[in-house]
Amino acid sequence: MSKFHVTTQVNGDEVEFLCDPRETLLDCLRDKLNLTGAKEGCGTGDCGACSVSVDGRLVCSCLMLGVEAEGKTIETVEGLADGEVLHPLQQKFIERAALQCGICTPGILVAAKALLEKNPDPTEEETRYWLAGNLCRCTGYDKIIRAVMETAAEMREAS
Amino acid sequence: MALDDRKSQFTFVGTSPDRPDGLDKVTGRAKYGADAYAPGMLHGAILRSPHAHARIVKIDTSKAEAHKDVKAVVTRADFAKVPFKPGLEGEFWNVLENVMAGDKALYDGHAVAAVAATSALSARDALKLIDVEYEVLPHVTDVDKAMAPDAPVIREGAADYSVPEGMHPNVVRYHESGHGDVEAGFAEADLVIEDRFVTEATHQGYIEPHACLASLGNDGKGELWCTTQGHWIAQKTCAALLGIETAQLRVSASEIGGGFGGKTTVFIEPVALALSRKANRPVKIVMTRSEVFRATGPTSSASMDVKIGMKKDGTISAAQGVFRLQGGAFPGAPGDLTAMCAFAPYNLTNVKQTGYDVMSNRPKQAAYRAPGAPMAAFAVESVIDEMCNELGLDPVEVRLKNAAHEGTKASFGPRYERIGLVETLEAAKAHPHYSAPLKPGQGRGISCGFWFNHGGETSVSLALSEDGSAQLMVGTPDIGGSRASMALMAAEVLGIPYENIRVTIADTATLGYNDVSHGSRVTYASGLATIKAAHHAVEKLCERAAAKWGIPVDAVKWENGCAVPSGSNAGDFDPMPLADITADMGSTGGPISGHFEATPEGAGVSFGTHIVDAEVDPETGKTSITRYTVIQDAGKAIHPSYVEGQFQGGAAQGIGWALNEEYVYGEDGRLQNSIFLDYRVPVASDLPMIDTVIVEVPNPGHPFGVRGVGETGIVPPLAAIANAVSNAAGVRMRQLPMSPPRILAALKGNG
Amino acid sequence: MVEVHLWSGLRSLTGGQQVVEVQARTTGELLRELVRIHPQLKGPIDAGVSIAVDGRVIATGLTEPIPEGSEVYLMQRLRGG
Amino acid sequence: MDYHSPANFAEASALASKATGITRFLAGGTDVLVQLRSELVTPDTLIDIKKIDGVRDITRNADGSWTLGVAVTGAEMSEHPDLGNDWPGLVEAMDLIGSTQVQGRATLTGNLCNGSPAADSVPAMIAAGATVTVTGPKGDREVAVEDIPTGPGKTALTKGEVVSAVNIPSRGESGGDAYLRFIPRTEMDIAVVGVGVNLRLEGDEITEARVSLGAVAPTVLLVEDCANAIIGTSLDGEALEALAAGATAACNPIDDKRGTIEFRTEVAGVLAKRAAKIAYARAKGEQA
Repeated sequence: MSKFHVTTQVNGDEVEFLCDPRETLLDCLRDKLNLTGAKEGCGTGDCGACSVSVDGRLVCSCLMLGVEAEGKTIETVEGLADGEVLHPLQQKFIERAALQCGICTPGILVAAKALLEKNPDPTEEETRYWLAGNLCRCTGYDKIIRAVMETAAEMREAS
Repeated sequence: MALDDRKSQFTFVGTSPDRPDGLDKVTGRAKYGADAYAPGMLHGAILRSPHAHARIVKIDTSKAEAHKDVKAVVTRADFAKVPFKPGLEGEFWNVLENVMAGDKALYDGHAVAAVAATSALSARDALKLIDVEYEVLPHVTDVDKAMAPDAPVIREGAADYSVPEGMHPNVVRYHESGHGDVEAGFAEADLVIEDRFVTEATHQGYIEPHACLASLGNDGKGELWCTTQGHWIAQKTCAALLGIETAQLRVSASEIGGGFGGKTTVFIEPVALALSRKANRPVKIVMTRSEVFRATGPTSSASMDVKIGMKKDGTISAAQGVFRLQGGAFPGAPGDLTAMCAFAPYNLTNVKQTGYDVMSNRPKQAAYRAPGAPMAAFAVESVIDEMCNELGLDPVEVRLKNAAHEGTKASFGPRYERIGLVETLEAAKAHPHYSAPLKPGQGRGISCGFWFNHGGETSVSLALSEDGSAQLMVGTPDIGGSRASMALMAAEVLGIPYENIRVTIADTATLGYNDVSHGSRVTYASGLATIKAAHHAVEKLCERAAAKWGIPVDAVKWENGCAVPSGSNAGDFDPMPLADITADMGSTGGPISGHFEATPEGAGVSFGTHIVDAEVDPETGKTSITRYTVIQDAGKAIHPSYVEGQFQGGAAQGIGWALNEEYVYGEDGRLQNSIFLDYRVPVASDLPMIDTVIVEVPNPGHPFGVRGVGETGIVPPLAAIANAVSNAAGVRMRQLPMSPPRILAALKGNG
Repeated sequence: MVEVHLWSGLRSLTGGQQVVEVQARTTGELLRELVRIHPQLKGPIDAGVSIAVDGRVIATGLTEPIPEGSEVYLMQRLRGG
Repeated sequence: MDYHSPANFAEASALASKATGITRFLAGGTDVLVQLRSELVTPDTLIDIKKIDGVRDITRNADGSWTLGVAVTGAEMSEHPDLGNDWPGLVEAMDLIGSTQVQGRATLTGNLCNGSPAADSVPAMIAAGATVTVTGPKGDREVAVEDIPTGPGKTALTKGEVVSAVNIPSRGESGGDAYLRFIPRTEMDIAVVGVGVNLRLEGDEITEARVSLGAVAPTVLLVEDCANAIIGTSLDGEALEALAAGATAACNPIDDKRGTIEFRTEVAGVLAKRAAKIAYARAKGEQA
């Protein structure tokens, strides 16, 4: 079984890897590129812990093959901060105790960033539905939703 | 030097600073179970039984062994011979039998063999090359059916001393307790209601699947990295199962992506070690989600009969309950705890409770937040709600009338010390939620809940640095922000800023034994040990200051991070800050550390009261939770934001358990919903904001008054939601989950 | 002397007695004495018990003091999640 | 597993024609990857059709009809400025599938070809009267959506055939569509019952209607009795009851982990009424 050579851009860096066509983008990010920020919680697209952005579109990296990444532009949680400056969502999640165990946090941050780019002023309901594909088992979502909406408000004010 | 441990005025405790591991967790660099790598590492995979109950006639691994990428294949023969004992005494045998089947596969998903190969894909491919010959046996997965005379026997001889003669061999433990005369109590009652309640098994549903990286040589020395709530229990258990010395296995706990009780034991860790020993290379195993559902430890399912007698004024005159719990193919279902917690919130003259631990062809149950208590509360608090409705009484007033308080003889025996149930009920009564008007189609429910909490073996070590900063080593994995609370407590004692303290979860080679992060014990027990260890260091700091000043040590006290002369020497010298003492500690007596090792025995029981509003669509039976308030006694909230987080998380898990989560077994005894698509945990759009009220009735067993808060929050929700749904729908729901088909059937009168 | 209250499930092992008087200054002594007086209690005690002394639940400790005249309850070993 | 990414549908068809073993086409992959990962289906040949020109296009044709490329995602349908004005029910049905993340990948064609009776977009497509273009070894053919599924996991596509476009009729005057489904949670579930309704009015009277039911039989159903129950009415109470009765009568569901026979049968009637009211309001030009 031959492997495929894939060239793609991750968090601004051009990267290459060899993958079996059965391997998912998540497998490739984690095992071949050592980007272990995206997590595999389910492998079936139901938990969102593996959320990344591909060509600006939020997807589950467990539902995309590594070979499909050829020529794409991928952003993961590792690319959220600007150097040593955290993204406002990252900062707010720490401040507002919006994580407990933290395993869902990378996926939620990537998803929340995509929401705020599309809709800078989401209602609570819009935020909850947008994040419905990101399971969190610790927080009951309360502090997460508050953190996202508070960040949105501050980003609107700052812009 | 006079130091009083007890404290009620705080500088750091009670604030909510940023957690020390926050940056790592929002940037993706925190290392969880599956994020580890070792040079030369192999990938392991486990072959699992497709049958609920089957004799393993033969396992042929030769084709798998011949696969070019396979480096080791193990079966039960590759583990130590561990003696079998009945009940929970033979827990090592039970765990071994669970992690790798012996003569029989006991449930769908039971491990029967494992391989290690050079890639994860090859390992999975190689599993298909293992031939297992099974002789399929009759199976049982339902608790009542498992107790019936004609039920297939899971294992002869598993029952312990407690089981009365004549019971089915699947009944393996029995509990009975109480006081007074329940028959006399029922005779005094104006209203007696007896009902049967049923709950299905649920899973903790932590988002991080089990994962480990193991390395073991034939010299008996090993290293294990795993996601666990307790790496010392993992060390002890793995050593026993592999036949090596405990101290030769060094176990490190990864960052843990949720546990809730489900990571208090081992599943894949001994298998990875056995593979590693055989291949003589490190082996990593990561469970799939489906393996997590099929082959880790969900809760028990339960069938319960509760009978309560009440006088017209709301006084409970007698209470009786029978609680039958199946816990899979091994002893351990917490029928005893269910029974003991059931009536614990109430001051009862006549009470009797009976609990059964029953085996069935399901995975070995594991703890899940206050194991056993939520089911009991569902049954008991539902009956109380029915009685309030029938007698036209206010449900909070009735609970206040019967509430246990300091000195009450508990349903499980002893008298309570200082407890906070009444305070939570008073707070519920005063909360605007309780008096808010309901819309048509909505109903309100309340429930109380009780949990014991736990102390457990605890070791903590604290070392000061020359610059005056401190490093604190604790041994309880941090599931929900406990490093922050440990640092707050240490800061409180040392008098140095929170930020100057670095908290590390030590591995088994660098700290004394620690019990698991369970029983809501971390902030209580590791917190107590942290306070004691910090005091120990402060004693030494005072000694150094006394020596420098040339005054007796008992003339030095510690205030705001400084040694201060006191008594007749008061004012003789300027206060000496901690960093001034540590700066030259190497030449004034050596490094300064503090430590503490003990088994604190004053965890302090915990109570909560929840208020919930639910709306039911009468045409489809669909429920939405429209408002939720958690009120719970925390003793003392060290980091209030994370205390709120525990309350909210418990409520959310309870909402899932009440409405949609369940293990669904087919006629063939196989689990039908082993993915998150069909095991329906609440998603963000399912829930409202969850309000919290932190009640603080200090625990006399902790210097700062802490009571554990992790578990009690899941005790009231099942009942509170059942009461809200029943009141909204106008029909009493006695089976969980209250899924739309069940509610619609009940509404149409054929449920 | 200390009166030890057993849970009712243990009565079958003590000839119907639910309260046993023992001479003990610590929790460990108490368990030893119980087994001496009622050998059949070895089963449950080996399986794991907790002891409540004047309302304080001692989950595992065998060295906890028992003041004269305390109210003592034997309980099944508590486990958490 | 072999992986191919052909440049056109003829090539895709040719690859599939000569492949042995199990062949799967990869569009959004939200079903194919789940099956692959769980080892339910490990294809021998996987043909990725996303590199074919035009598969991401949403085109409004001169006659007002629509042609959608087979790799158009749910998110792209929702974001399209006009498609949702014409066919709000269809766009909403697609939007109900999975999470935001799944919307970034999932497609109408994948949802159809997966062959699930519970596929959300399929009742909406059938109600709308949509067809698909199928490219095969003998060229193209156009097939009504209701003729594609033949049973759970099975389709009428033969070896070497691949869906190459989705065709949605012109909306026309005074028409409206709606799709509702029942799930136990608010998101992330498979439909326990799904109902698509599409109708056209003259004044207050319904002159054309198509009603389709999902998750209540081995395939998605197009139920003529339901349509007949409301055609010629102004969707009064009597018509709604007849609609519900028609829906209930058409159900032939199973008991499974997601719902009981009784529940599905009952709720099919409830949702048919609710969906019809929304479609009716939309046809009247009201917000719904």
